[in-house]
This record gives sequence, C-alpha cells and structure tokens, in this order.
Amino acid sequence: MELESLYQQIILDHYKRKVGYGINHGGHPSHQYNPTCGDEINLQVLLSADGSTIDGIEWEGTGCSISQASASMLAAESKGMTIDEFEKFAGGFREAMRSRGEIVLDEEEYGDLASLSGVSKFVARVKCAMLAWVAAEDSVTLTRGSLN
Amino acid sequence: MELESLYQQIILDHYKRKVGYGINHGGHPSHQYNPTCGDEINLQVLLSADGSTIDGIEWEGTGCSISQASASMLAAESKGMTIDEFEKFAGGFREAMRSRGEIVLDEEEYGDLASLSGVSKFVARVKCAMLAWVAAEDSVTLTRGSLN
Amino acid sequence: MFSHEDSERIRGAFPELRERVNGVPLVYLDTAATALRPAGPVEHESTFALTRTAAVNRGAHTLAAEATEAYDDARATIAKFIDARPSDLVFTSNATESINLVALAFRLASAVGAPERFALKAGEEIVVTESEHHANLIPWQEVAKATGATLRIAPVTDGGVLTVGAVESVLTERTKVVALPAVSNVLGIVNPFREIADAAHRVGALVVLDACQAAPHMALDVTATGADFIAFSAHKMYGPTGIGALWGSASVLAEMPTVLTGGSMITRVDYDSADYLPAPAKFEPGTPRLTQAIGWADSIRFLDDIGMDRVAEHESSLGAVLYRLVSAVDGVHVLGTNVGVERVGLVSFAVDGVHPHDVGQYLDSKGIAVRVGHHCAQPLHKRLGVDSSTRISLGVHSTLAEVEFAVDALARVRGFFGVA
Amino acid sequence: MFSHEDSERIRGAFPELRERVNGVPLVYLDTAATALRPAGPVEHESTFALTRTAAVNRGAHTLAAEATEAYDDARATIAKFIDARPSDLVFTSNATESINLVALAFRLASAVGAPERFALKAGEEIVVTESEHHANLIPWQEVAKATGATLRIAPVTDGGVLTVGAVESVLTERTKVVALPAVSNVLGIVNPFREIADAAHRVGALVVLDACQAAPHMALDVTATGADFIAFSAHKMYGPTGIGALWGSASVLAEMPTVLTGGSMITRVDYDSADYLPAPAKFEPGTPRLTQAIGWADSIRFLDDIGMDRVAEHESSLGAVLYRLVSAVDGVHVLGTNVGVERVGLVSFAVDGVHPHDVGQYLDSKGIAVRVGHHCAQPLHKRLGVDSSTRISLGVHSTLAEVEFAVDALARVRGFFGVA
Ligand SMILES: Cc1ncc(COP(=O)(O)O)c(C=O)c1O
Ligand SMILES: Cc1ncc(COP(=O)(O)O)c(C=O)c1O
Repeated sequence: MELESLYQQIILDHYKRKVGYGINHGGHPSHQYNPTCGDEINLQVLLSADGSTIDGIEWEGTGCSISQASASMLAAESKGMTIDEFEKFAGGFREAMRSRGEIVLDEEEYGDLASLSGVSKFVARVKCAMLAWVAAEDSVTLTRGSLN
Repeated sequence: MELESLYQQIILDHYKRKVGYGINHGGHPSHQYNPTCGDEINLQVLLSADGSTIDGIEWEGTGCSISQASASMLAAESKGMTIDEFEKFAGGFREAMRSRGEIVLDEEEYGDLASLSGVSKFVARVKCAMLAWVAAEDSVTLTRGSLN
Repeated sequence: MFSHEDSERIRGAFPELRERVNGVPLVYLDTAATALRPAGPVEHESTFALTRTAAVNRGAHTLAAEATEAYDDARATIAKFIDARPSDLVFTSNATESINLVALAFRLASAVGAPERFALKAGEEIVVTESEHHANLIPWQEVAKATGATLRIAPVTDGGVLTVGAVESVLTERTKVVALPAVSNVLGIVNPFREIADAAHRVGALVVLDACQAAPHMALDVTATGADFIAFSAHKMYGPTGIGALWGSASVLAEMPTVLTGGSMITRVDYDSADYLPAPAKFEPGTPRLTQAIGWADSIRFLDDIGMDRVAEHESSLGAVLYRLVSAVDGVHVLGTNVGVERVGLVSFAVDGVHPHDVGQYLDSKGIAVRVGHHCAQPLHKRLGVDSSTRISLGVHSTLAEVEFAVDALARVRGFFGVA
Repeated sequence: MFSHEDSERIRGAFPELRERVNGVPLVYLDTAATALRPAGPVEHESTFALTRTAAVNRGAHTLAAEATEAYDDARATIAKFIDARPSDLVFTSNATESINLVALAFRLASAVGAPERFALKAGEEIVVTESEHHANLIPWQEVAKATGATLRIAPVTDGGVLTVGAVESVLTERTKVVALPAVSNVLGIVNPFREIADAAHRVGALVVLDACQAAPHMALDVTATGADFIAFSAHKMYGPTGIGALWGSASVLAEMPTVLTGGSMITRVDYDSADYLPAPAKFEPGTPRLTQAIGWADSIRFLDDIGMDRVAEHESSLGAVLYRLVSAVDGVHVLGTNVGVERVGLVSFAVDGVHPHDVGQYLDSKGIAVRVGHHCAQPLHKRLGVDSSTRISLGVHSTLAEVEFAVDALARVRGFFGVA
C-alpha cells in the first residue's frame, strides 16, 4: 500500500490547522482514549437550543496526524448539520472506514474528509480516524440527554 | 513392549496374596495417594525397640496389581532388614524403576521384587510400583522421629 | 452414523490415527481427555507462526495489524460456533481457568462486599452437583471456605442421573451460584441444563455451565442453554492445548469484576489507578494466545464442515452401541444408566477383579488408548461405589469397527488377569 | 557482534525474515513486543501435535505416558536455562498471568488474613517503580485497593535510571512486596535488581522481578537475581504464544496460597474439601499447555545453541550502535540515558512534530516493523514528558545493516511530514 494514499497533503494541513481546537464553551464533552497509544481527545458538540442542529464542535487532545486531522475536518464539515444529517453522515464515514478500501468517500458530500478514504486500507489506523467521531456521537447523546 | 514383561505371574500372585495386608498394631502409618487414579495406601513400618531393624510392614489400600504386588513383596522382603540395609534397598529399587528398562533387579538381592523390573519400561506405571515404598520411607522417618 | 466414505475422509484428516503404538495400529478412544488434531489446522497454525508472528493489539506495523485481524477473526469464528457475540467470549488457558475466573470474581467481590451479585457472605449458598469434574468443584469449595458461604451438593441417582428436582431440592432464596456440567465426563449423560438454569434463575442465582464434554459433541447455542457462564476447552474440540474460553452473557460480564489485570485491557493508566476496557478485553490482560486462537478457529471450521448435528448423531448412535456392547461383557459394570437419558459417546465402567490401570494397560498393548483412574471426579466415583474406572470415549473419527475391536479386547481382560 | 556467517546462519532459521511487507523485505525490529519464531521448534511442535497428542498426567496409555514425559522434559529444559529446579517453575499463559498469580495470592490471603507472609492490611506497603510495565503495576494497584495497603512508587531519574537508593527511599519496615522490572521495556536499561532485592529483603519484603525483557537477552541465574518470584513469557524468547512462567523460590512457593484450582493438582478430593499437590502442580490445574511447553523448550535450545553470553554481547553491542545513531538524528530524542548504565538492544524515542503512529507508519512503508504507542507503560511515558514513543528493539537475528537502514529511514521521517 502506498504511503501517499494514507497521508494526503490535505490531511497534513488539517493536522497543523486543527479546526475547532480549544474548548471555550460550557457543554457536554466526551473523553475518548485510543488504548494502543494512549492518545486522547476531549470533544464536545454544541447544539442549537432545541437540540436539532450542530452549532459547532470544539475539541482538544493529542494524537497522530490521522486522528487530529479527522477531528479538525469533522469540526469543519459538520457545522450546521441537523442531528439526523449528522447521524447519517457519521454512519457513512464509519462504513467507509471499515470497508478496507472498498468505499471511497464522496468529495461532494464529505469535503476534506474524503481525503481520509485511504485510511480504511490501513486497518490499524481506522481507530485513529474514528476517535473524534466516537466522541462526537457520545457528546450528542450526552447533550440531548441533558435537554430532556 | 510385551505385556508379559510387565505382568509376570508372580506379580499377579502377590496381587492376590497381599503379604502384610491389614494394620493390626499401633505405629506410624503413612498415607499416600496416586493422584492420577486416586489409589491410596496406608502403610506402616514396625521397627525394633531401638529403631534399628524392621520387624514388619503392615498396609492397607486399594490399587492396581502393580501397586498392590509391590506393597506385598516389600512387606515380604524387607522383614528383618536394618534401617541402613533398607535405605540402600529402597534406593536401588527406585533407581531400577527410573531406569527405563536399563537396570534389571538382581533376584538374589530383591527376591520376588525382581519381577517388577519390567515396570521401568512402562513409565506411567512407575508411580504405582513406588507408592508403597514412598509410604515405607515416610513411615520410617515418622517412626524414628517419634523415638527421639 | 457416518457412511464409510465420510468416515474415511474424516479419519484421513488425523495423522495420529496412522501411528502405531506398541507395534499395532492406534485405536484412540480417549477424546474426552484430549482430542486428536486434524492436519489442516495444525499446519495452518504453524505456517502462521512462521510467517505472520507479531504482537496483537499493540502495533501499527503491517504484520501486527494482520495478526490483530487474524486474532479477531478467530474469536468471531469460535463465537459463531456457539451462537455468541465475539465480545461475550473471553479467551482463557482452558476450561479450568474459565471456571476459576468466575469463582475468583466471587472471592474478590466477597472480600470487598461488591458488586452485590458476586459478593457472597456467610449464610448464602453455592450449589454444585454430585457429578462434578474437580474443575467445577474445587474452585467452589475454595469460594465457600473463603467467604463462609455454604456449599450444597445436588445429588444424582444411583444411575448417575441429575434431575431438575434434585437441584431444586437444594435451591433456596440464598443460593447465589449454581454450577453444573452440561455432560458428565464420567457418565456421558446429558443433563437437563436448560431446566436447571431456569430453576436457578427463579431463585436469582447465576448459572455456571461446564460444557467441556458438550461443546465438542453437539450443537450448542449459548442463549438456549439458559446459563450465565459457559466454560469449555479447545483441546477437547480437536484444537490446540493452551486455550479455552469463558462465555458470559453481556450484562453479567459487564458487572463481573476483573480478576487478572495488566496491559491491553486499559484505556488510561497512571501510577495509582487505571480504567479498564469492556469485555472481553477486561478479562484478557497481556499478550494473547494468538496462534492458539487461530488453530482453534480452524478446528471449529473442521467441525462445522462436517456439521455438528451430524457429529452428534454419529457419536451418540455409536455411543449407544458402545454402551450396549460394554454392558454385555461378563464381569463389567457400566457407570450410569442409559434409560431415559440422552447420552454422548462415552462409557465408563468397572471390571470385576481387575483394577482400571490394569484394564487400561491390557487395552494399550492392543493399541487401544482409553482413560483410567478417577477422571478428575473422585467424589462421583465414590458416590457410585468405586474408586476409579476405565473410560472409553468417542470422537468424530471413531468407527463401529474400533468399538467392536475394543470390546473384544475388553472381554479378554479378566482371562488375562486370571479372574474370569 | 556475530560474524557475518553466524548471523546468516541464525537468520536462516527465521522464515519470517524472508517475507516481504508492502512489497519490500521485512526488517523486524519489534522483538521486545513478540519475537519471531525459528522454523525448527515450530515444526517440531506441529509434528508433535499431529502424532503425539494425548492427555498429560492423566493417562496410562502409551501416548499419554509419552506426552507426560515430553512435557516434564520441556519443563526441565526451561528450568535449566535459568538455573532453576523444575519443581520451582510454574507454567502460566504469559508473564502477565505470572505476576497476577502472585498478586492474587496476596489478595486472597489478605481476605482471610493468612498465610501471614501474603496477607496485607491497611498501613502495610507495596513498592513498585516508575518504570513499570502495566503488567507489574495494575495488579498491585488492585491489591492495594482491595487490602487497604499503600502503593509506593520508587522514582527514576529524568534519564530513566532506577537506583538502589531510590528504592531504599520508599522502603520501610511495613513494605511487604517490592515489584520491579529487570529491564525496562521502554528504556532498555538493566536495573540493579540484585542490590534492590537485597535491600528489599533487609526490610523483609518479597521481591517480584519482571524479567520479560531480560530472559531473552542475557544469561539469567534465578538464584543470583535475589528475587523471590520471576515472571517471563515464551513469546518474547522465540517461543510460542500462550505460555509463560512464574519461577518462585521453593520455600516461598510452598507458603504461597493456591489461586487457580481444579484437576491434576490434587491427591484427595471429596465433596467438601481437597488436598493439593506441592508446587508446581498446586498452581497448574487443568489440562496443561502441552505443545506450547514443547515449543518453548525447543526455542530455549535454539538460544542455548547460540549461547546466551554471545546473544547478550551481540545485542548489547548492536544496541549501543543503535542508541548512538538514533540519538544523532535531527529532531529525535531518545528516552533514557546510556551513561553509567547497562543496556539491552532497545531504544525508544520521540520525533519532534511527528506522532509515533505516523513515524511507525512511515517506517512500515519501508518494511521496518517497530512498536509505537505507550508500550503498556503510560505512567513512565508521562513521567518522561511524552504521551507515547516509537521503539526499535533488537533480537538475535538483528544486523548492523538493518539498524543503519532503519536509522536512515528515520532520518527522513520529519521531511516526509513536512516538519523538518
Ligand atoms: C517488561 C514487561 N513486562 C511484562 C510484559 C507482559 O508480557 P506478556 O504480555 O507476555 O504477559 C511485557 C511485554 O509486553 C514486558 O515487556
Ligand atoms: C467435564 C469437564 N470439566 C472440566 C474439565 C477440565 O478441562 P481442562 O482440563 O481443559 O481445563 C474437563 C476435562 O478434563 C471435563 O471433562
């Protein structure tokens, strides 16, 4: 497998840019670990008052280029989505990551995240790409739970 | 390996005769188990008042032909031995049993016990042949301990 | 029973059946102790070891990722075989360790009084049966001794039958665990484990099912057993030594305290505390049994290819013949009835006037490998009035010709030892 | 270092070294995680499995007797390798389980207050070090939590050095256990374990030595270590997964309570109690790891044929070169000093601006297998100011050419990720 199919330039850019980095609001962050490397992320999804729409994602953490870029892209791409859209979006991303290179994410739909398609061929790295997403889904659940 | 080299007629005879069977005196019996089959023996060596000579061996227990014949022959052959003689005798027997067919016990010295020489080729049965001897050595130690 | 062709094909997979013992062909009738190994799984395991060895769950390099995948696939295969979810299947060294994990969870919980479900105290009760293998008896004796709980023994009939009523007779509101064998390794009788599990659950007890002698010989659906925990070993299923499993229902595993701790089971660790991963990881610290899991999964595929329903049919039919023929030998007494019970292909028996060691030795001289002794069930033997017995047990490769050959030899044992 | 001929001969034994990974030849620098397997031992193990499988310690038939003998011989071979008596060597699943056996003995003894030597109570102390693998840390955290004993941590220097003085600084009259690694799996530094054991014994504590990273890389004489318990794993010694060992001094093993119970460890059993055999049997219930023991013994013979003094010399010399070359790479920081310490062939390091996962992935693309992450030592990493690292570790088959190739690749990592 070509190393370049994993590390596209756009990934390395997000690794440095880190969209959404810094937790600045009260919210319901989810803390996730990657047990292999000890990498961690603390991430919260900020929802609209009625809990229907994603106003933004804030996160902090340490990790490899894949996990950090994935968090950064997630923050960038998910803003403004409804919860339903987000759930479908996350489901599609997870499916692609687990597809062992079978599914290539659509650039129209996934934007920069499409550059992570190559990760699915590197099974050991799928967990890295998913870390932020697991945290995001968990934070949505926590946040919505607090609204009821 | 020939089955007949293990089961000599004299062994089967002792298996029925059981010299020394029945514990009829006070003494210091040793209880030994064969963990594989649950066979057990309770055996005591009766020593002369000064602890120097074997007056007799009494035993009870259940077990295969080899273990029972070995106990019976031991009781028959060891009577009247000094402790030193017995220790040498037992050492020689053990060595032969562990020899994997290399050492054949001398009939002059070991009498009927010489018929057990074949056991050493059947490694799994060595424990059976040794059960009474381990008990005898233990009982001698217990008995002499009580004399001091 | 298998057709001659099927049988020959199955036997062809086992190189050991072509070995000679004492100059005569091997007739292996000791599958209940340890099963022979089919060539394919062993060769695959060894090729894997020589070309794909790497650390599981711990590496990012290609070989490590492949090893991790192969290991996860193996777990999935084994879990599917018993209709379980992979995450509910904990690997152990053998069934004995599987049972000990549960028993130790009880001891550790009892020492600190939590979690409630696993914490025992004086006055509470543990139920085992008279037909237990030492592996499902001694750990519970130790739990009872350490916690002050009472060990109660559900009786079997003189024919070795464990009835639901017998278990119910010792169940009380204070019973917290019921441990039983799915199939006795001495009697070959299949116990009514589902009904017993239901009865145990009615008093709120957890059920530990020892499936060592069931898993290799019949289709097993873990949920249908009704048990909370099931223990079994690979080496009795044509798989490698050194690996076994504890299946647990998800909610019970989630509550169960960890017993062994260390690497690969954690998320966060600092010097004074650590957070654990969920099951199965929380019960599997350290470097896993990689090649053993792979070998076991292959042996499961071997069984699956034959089909467990066919395996069960073959072995129990042949077992019925075995039972009948052995019972008919003069001076031979079979342990356990065949009336009104389901049985696997396994028969233990006593021979008048000849000790099992001597029976086994005689059979061995004809190439026939059987088990002699107490088969790790001393109390059951005593209960049935003997110290030990000789056991013939069948496997997928067993044939009618082998059974007849063994029974013929058995019929000559008393003559050889001069007691006929 | 080994001559070219010796090296080629040794490398020839490892088929995996002829594998290609990502289209390039494998450069395996992850022996500290799991060692590759030599062909001879694996093939012997598989032949044994296919022709000599039978139940150990449980049968009278010929195959069972042969299996028992082979198993006992394997134990004797492994024991001799560390100058131990076979009866003091307990087989386990891995080093993690070895350590847990000891830790659980403490927990179980503490719950009932006996035997005294293993019973801990509030106010008493357990000492571990800052350089612990999770396997020798978390079990002791659990013991402390369950018993109320205090866990004290002996510090290392910023260079990762564990001094006798540092351990002495946390030893008190209340210390009952001291656990430490013979060699840190992150730092590669050989600790002064003999002196630390002596200091621990002066306050009456038992010493648990984690020899995972020592046993494969240097001659080990268990008595000379001064430890009471030593844990190690076969899979780091070119042996199979699924087997490890706990060595204990005879008198301590005799006192140590059993942890796992079941068959093959008993003399007499009835329904409410049982008598146990002496060590090692009392710690090894159930069907043993037969083929694994045989495979391990063969891998030990493989090491013995080379000679452990030569192995140690080769690996530490090559390790010194590795340390020097890695340290010299721009933007790379090695964890742990090489000044004033003995080291094995193992170096962990951080790369400025590039996460270890990414470093490892880059090296993997060149066929170089290394370990990335916290190597089951999260606290030590934090202590040294990093979350994780990349580790290169050497084995008997490692060469100067491989080391140079890996360091060359390492030197290009920061450029690839655009941080140079
Ligand atoms: C120092 C040290 N201790 C303990 C262990 C645990 O060994 P295992 O995983 O074989 O139980 C390892 C290896 O992972 C190690 O390097
Ligand atoms: C019914 C039963 N339970 C438990 C065991 C123990 O299995 P293992 O020795 O594989 O732990 C056995 C086999 O010996 C068995 O037959």
